[in-house]
Amino acid sequence: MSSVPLTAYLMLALILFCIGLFGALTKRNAVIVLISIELMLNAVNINLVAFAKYSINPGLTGQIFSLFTITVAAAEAAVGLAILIALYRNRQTVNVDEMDTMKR
Amino acid sequence: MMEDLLYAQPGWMHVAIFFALGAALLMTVLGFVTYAILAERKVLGFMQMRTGPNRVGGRFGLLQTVADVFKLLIKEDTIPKLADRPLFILAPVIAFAPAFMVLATIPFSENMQFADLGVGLLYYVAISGISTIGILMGGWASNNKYSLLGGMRAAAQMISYEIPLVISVIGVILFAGSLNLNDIVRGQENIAYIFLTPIGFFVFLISSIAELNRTPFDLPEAESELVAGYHVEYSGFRWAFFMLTEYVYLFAMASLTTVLFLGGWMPIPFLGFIPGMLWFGVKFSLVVFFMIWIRGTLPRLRADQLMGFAWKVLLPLALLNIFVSAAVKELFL
Amino acid sequence: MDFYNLYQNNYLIVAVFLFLGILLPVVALTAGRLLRPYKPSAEKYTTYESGIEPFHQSWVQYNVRYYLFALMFVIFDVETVFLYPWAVAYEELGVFALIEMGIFVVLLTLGLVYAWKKKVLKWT
Amino acid sequence: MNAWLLSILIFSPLLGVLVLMFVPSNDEKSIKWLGVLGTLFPLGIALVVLSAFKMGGEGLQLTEKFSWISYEVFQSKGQVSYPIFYEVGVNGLSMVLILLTAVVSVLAAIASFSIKQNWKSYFILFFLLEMGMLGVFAAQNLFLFFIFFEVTLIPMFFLIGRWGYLEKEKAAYSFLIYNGVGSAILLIVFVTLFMKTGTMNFEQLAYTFSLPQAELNQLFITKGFKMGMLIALLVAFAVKLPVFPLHSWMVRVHVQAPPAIVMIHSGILLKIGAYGVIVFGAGMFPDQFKSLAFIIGLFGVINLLYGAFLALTQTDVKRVLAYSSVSHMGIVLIGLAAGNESGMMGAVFQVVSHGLISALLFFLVGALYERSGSSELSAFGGVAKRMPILAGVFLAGGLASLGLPGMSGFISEFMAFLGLFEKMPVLAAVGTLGLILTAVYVLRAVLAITFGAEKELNETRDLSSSERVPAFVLLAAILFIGIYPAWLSDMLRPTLDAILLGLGG
Amino acid sequence: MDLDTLLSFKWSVMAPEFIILGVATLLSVIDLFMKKESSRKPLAWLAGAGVLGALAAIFMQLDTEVTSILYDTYRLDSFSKAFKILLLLGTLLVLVLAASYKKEDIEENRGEFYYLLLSALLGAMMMASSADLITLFVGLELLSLASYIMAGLERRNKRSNESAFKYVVSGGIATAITLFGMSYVFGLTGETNLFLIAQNMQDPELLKHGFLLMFAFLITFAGLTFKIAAAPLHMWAPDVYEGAPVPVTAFLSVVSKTAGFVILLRFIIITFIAAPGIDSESLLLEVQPYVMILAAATMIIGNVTALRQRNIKRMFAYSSIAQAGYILVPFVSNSSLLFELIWFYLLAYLFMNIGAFTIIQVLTAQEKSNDISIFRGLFKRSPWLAVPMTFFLLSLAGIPITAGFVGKFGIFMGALGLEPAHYWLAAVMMATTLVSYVYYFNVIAVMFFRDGEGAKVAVPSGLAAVLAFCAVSTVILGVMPDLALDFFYGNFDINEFFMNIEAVDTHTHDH
Repeated sequence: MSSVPLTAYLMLALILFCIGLFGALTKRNAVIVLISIELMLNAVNINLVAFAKYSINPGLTGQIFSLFTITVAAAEAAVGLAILIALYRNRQTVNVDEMDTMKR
Repeated sequence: MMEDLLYAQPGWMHVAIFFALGAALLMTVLGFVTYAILAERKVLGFMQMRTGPNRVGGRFGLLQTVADVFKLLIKEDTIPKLADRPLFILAPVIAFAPAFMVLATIPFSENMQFADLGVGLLYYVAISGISTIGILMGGWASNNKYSLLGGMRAAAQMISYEIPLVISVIGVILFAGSLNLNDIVRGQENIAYIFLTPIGFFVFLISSIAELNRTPFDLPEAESELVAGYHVEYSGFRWAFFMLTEYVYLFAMASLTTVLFLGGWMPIPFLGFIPGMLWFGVKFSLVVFFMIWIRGTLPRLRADQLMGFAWKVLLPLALLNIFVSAAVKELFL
Repeated sequence: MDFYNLYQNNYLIVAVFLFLGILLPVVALTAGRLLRPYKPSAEKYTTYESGIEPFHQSWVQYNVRYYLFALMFVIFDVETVFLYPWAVAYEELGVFALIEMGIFVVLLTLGLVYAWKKKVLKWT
Repeated sequence: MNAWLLSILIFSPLLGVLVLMFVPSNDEKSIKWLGVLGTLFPLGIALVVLSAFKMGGEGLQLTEKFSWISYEVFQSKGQVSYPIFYEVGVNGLSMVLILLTAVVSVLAAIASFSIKQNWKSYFILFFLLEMGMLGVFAAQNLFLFFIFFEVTLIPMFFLIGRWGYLEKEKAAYSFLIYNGVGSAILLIVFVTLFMKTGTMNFEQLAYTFSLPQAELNQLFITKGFKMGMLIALLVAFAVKLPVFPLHSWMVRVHVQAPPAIVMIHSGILLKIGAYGVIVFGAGMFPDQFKSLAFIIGLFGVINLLYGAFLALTQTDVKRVLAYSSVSHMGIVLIGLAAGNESGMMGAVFQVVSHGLISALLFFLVGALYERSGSSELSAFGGVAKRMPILAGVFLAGGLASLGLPGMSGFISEFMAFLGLFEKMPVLAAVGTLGLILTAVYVLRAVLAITFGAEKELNETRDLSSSERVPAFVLLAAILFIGIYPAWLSDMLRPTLDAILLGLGG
Repeated sequence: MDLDTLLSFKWSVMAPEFIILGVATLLSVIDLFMKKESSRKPLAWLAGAGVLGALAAIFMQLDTEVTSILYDTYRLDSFSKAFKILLLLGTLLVLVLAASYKKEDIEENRGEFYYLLLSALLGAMMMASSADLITLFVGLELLSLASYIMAGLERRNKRSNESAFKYVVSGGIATAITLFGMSYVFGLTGETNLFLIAQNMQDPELLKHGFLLMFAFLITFAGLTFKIAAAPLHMWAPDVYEGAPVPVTAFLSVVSKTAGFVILLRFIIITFIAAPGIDSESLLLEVQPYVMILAAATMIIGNVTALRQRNIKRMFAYSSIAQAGYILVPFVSNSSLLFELIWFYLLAYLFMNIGAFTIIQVLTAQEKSNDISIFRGLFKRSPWLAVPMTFFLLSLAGIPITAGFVGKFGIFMGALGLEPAHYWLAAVMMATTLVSYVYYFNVIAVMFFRDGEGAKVAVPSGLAAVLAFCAVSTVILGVMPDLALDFFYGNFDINEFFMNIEAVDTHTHDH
């Protein structure tokens, strides 16, 4: 049980990020899309914290950065949900495909 | 003996030891729950001028709860066919596991603590939040109007009261300058934080009761309105685990209150010769008794009052408390 | 290095507790399966609805106010991300930090007032 | 006074705009007269400029120079400022073209009486157009030149698109896009030159490029670079001129635009192309220009023959004239390709005379169209009987355009070919075929209209007094140049000599 | 960090931000306690006053030398001043648009509109003068979040909701991508302060990680292209522009875009200027081709797709994508003219685009449609709208005697000035400009050549003022660009942009 190498964290973050991106781009359900975005942001947090501890020149600011990221992510999720609720009240749907009142 | 174990290179041996110790704690907790339930019924009984359980196990009904447990054990358990089966089965587990996990970081005495986490308090808050999901899940999975409503209410109530709960302890953190529960206790060597942040304590106590879904905040399982709230459909041992969760949380919350505000194992001045374990036990039982007392005394709130209270009274108070505490720290310490 | 071990051990304990917390229900329920009777009948498996026949789905659209409370919770709970570290580090930071936190909390309260006025906090 | 003379001249049309602003847009009569007056005013100033212009004087005259824009660029050598000045001035060549512009504008304004609607906005645009043209010829600075060049573009777009015939918008768009391409290339070239040399002034540029190659290399100006620039410039102006593969827009415009505008267009705007080739091409990159001479000449001959052939096959008078313009522009190229005195002279003469002739012919065709509502050759015949004056002038114009001795057309073609025969006789020999063809198609068209069996026309009134003015003035000018070319050549010689010096011809 | 360090900072340099923050807070409170039915006009005036005040504050700061407070997280240099002026000016004009934007379902939260606008502005200003990844990012998000809400301000309008949601999703993705890139930048340098990052970039250790750096650059750049609506993250623009209320669209297309370029310049240039590439030459030079391709792609996509649009707002969305492409050209060709070129073009773009949107707002409000046909015969109906619109369109198309031309001219100077000159990029830009002629002149043709039914268009006085201001400025800047350029050269020394005044040793991790 010795220390975990940096690359492992980075890989994890990268995978999370890609999953999130994939979900955000392909999923139909708006809520899932928002969640996928949160996933991407959390991947960023993992990166930041991992770097802050293990990078070639570590620095504490990374963790602070991640704190800000967390809060902003929350705010973004809140706004997104609020808008989604407004949309749902008008359209009775959370399906992204049905959001096509404007021509492509 | 524990020390060098903790400082040694972790291995499977450790896992075994920890497992044994954990199991031991689990047993104690179960024991506590059994007698907490009995105690509650007794106390309520006396408060309502009646002698509570008095048949099973002597005239004090010492085995009453044990009997109940066995009854539950041999009950047939049904899962409605409309229910979402996997979630239905998962829900009690998700509700219970965190309830037990939070105990890992509670210092019961100078050297009676399992995981001395640097961020103990944060850990407690974070983990305890998970149970909400379990309850919501249970309510939703039953696919029953009452349970759904109960689940939603429970979730709404728990998240609403989590805010003041979380913010009210900031006073304590200010004084202790640490999130580590041990440090917090040591910080109360001279004076318990209850005296330094009375507002914080007040807010914390009320929110904790609400978090535990106990009267007067037991709307989620208000028999008269919702039959039994989120666990209408649960029967037998699955139901038992929801109950168990609540009482384990009672245990945990009482211990946390003791640690944060009542100075944990710290003795009252001039009585240092009494072991810390005992002090902890005394303070702990006081808190538990208080909670039972409240249940015996206060009527249930209305839903709107409940929410309003959390957001309009407790939250501002908690925020105010931050600065009061800071001022106190600046002026007196 | 010792502290590193301590660190790891502590979280090892947490893991063990998690394991126990899951183990107990599993054991208990499996044990229960041996003891408890099993006499299925259609009625037993209908949803409980105070005796009357259950009518249509209960997975209905939640009242929107639950969402609003959820949003409120998200915002205010996340603010503690700043409050806790501040409280811990208050010793070093001193008065300046107090003033900063004052501004921060004032804005937070402003948000609360906003929600209050907009009747978000109103149940029913 | 002289200090500001040119600027006054350039912006004098704006006075007309200003006045028109306050005229109610439904007051047709006064608007039209104001329109003519508004063009007479610049003409007057142009004459003043002419009087102030010293005949045969060397180099630029009446120059003005004000600081305008300056960019501060940090470079390895430190801070270098890239200034852009407002610089105007006239030499013989531009003087001639300015006069041409002023005159043709007046006549076009008179010809605009046939406009049926929205006279006000029409004349406002007309004035802006004139301002642009005057500016183009007076500018001594790439930036200024380009701005005025574009300023001619926009009013033309509106004039064609709003007051033209059936397919006006199509014509307007093709005009816009083709010229857009041209000006796009111009802009890139200009900016590149600017960034390389740090100046935009014509003379300084010419001087810079005349420096020995060694010094130029420090400025990253290689022979290849020069050649590339020259070719780009030639292409850009070839669109305007237009040269064979890029001419379709011009035909469309000539057919669709209102006659007055076509007078302006074929009379002056096309000449901007020639002007550009002379000033930028021959003026700035003489060596490269010489090495390209044969290709230019080749294109000239192709233009000449191609235009002539197509003109021969057209059934619509306008198209005939349009293609004749194409072939006449070929002669300009031929003259330039010759690159010797007579060739240059011929080219410029061709520019002027074609300006006058095509203006005249298009004006007359416009008049005919007004009477018959058609411009098909088949619709006309025996016009001479009913409208002798019109027919006479038309015949004269036709003869001028096929280069009858004693008229301006003859001089230019003669000199151009004289020049070319000296340099590349074979090409010239081929080219002469074009002249014969020209005679054929011009006579075919003109005779078919004037003589022959009489056709029915809606109205058969002869040229009205207001129509006679432009017709006679133009004809007079054509004859004047034809009989007394020395006047023009004296004015041009110093400028052309300077250029020829560069070309070493 | 105790009281005296706190007092040691020159807080006066933050005056503009404080003003905006104060006004925004004040507005939110007032709006909260105002009666629902009472008019919100005073709020608009207050907001306007706030913006003007901030502008005045900046003009007072013009001659203060470069200062930095809060450990270089906030710095006041020529760059920030120059671009803050643009941001404030743009917001001021948009504010007028917003004040006279009539729509029943916006009335109930008209007040919110104003302070959201100001908060967005605040975020943009923070970006303009912050030299730390964290503050940059927070500013960016403040701007974004406010814009998201503004886009969805018409709560009962499906299109508005939808555009807002699409904006949130694409914005969230963009944010995540940017942050992911930033996290790598931080990881490789261990700093969030831009100048310290730039220092650590020289660290020979990094030569081994050239590839990671390249990755970080590309991904961050891609993320940042969202705000300026350039390829690859431009797809949101058409829908959002179409659905959002017109003033918001104007805001997004001008102020938000400007802010996008601000962060692009700040972050990319300072951070990567000293960064080693994969084979140890400068990273910026190494990535230049890719960025060029992006710029070219942006220009092509924007202009070509705009051809097909019948909806005027969509058309302008694509046109603004194209404009972003143009402005990327000087950024790519990193000539020394970089800053003034971008600044000038953005200034010109501010005037012409807001002017155009003013007219669009008036027409769409009257005709209840977004189709280009609302311009039919505008010249006949109300020439005083048609003529300015013509100027704006000509300026957008880059025809002389308009500001747009001078801007484009400058951009060409930037692209062709260096050795070796970027001929093909210039050619692409020129070609796409020609393409743009078609759709810009199409609108002009509709205004002048078609004769449309429909009444004379009534213009509210406020909008008329904005219109006049924009039109005049467009022409003035076209005829006498030196007014702007001299102002720039006279007051701003762009070297300050690179000047790291915060001594490095004082910046340690102890705070």
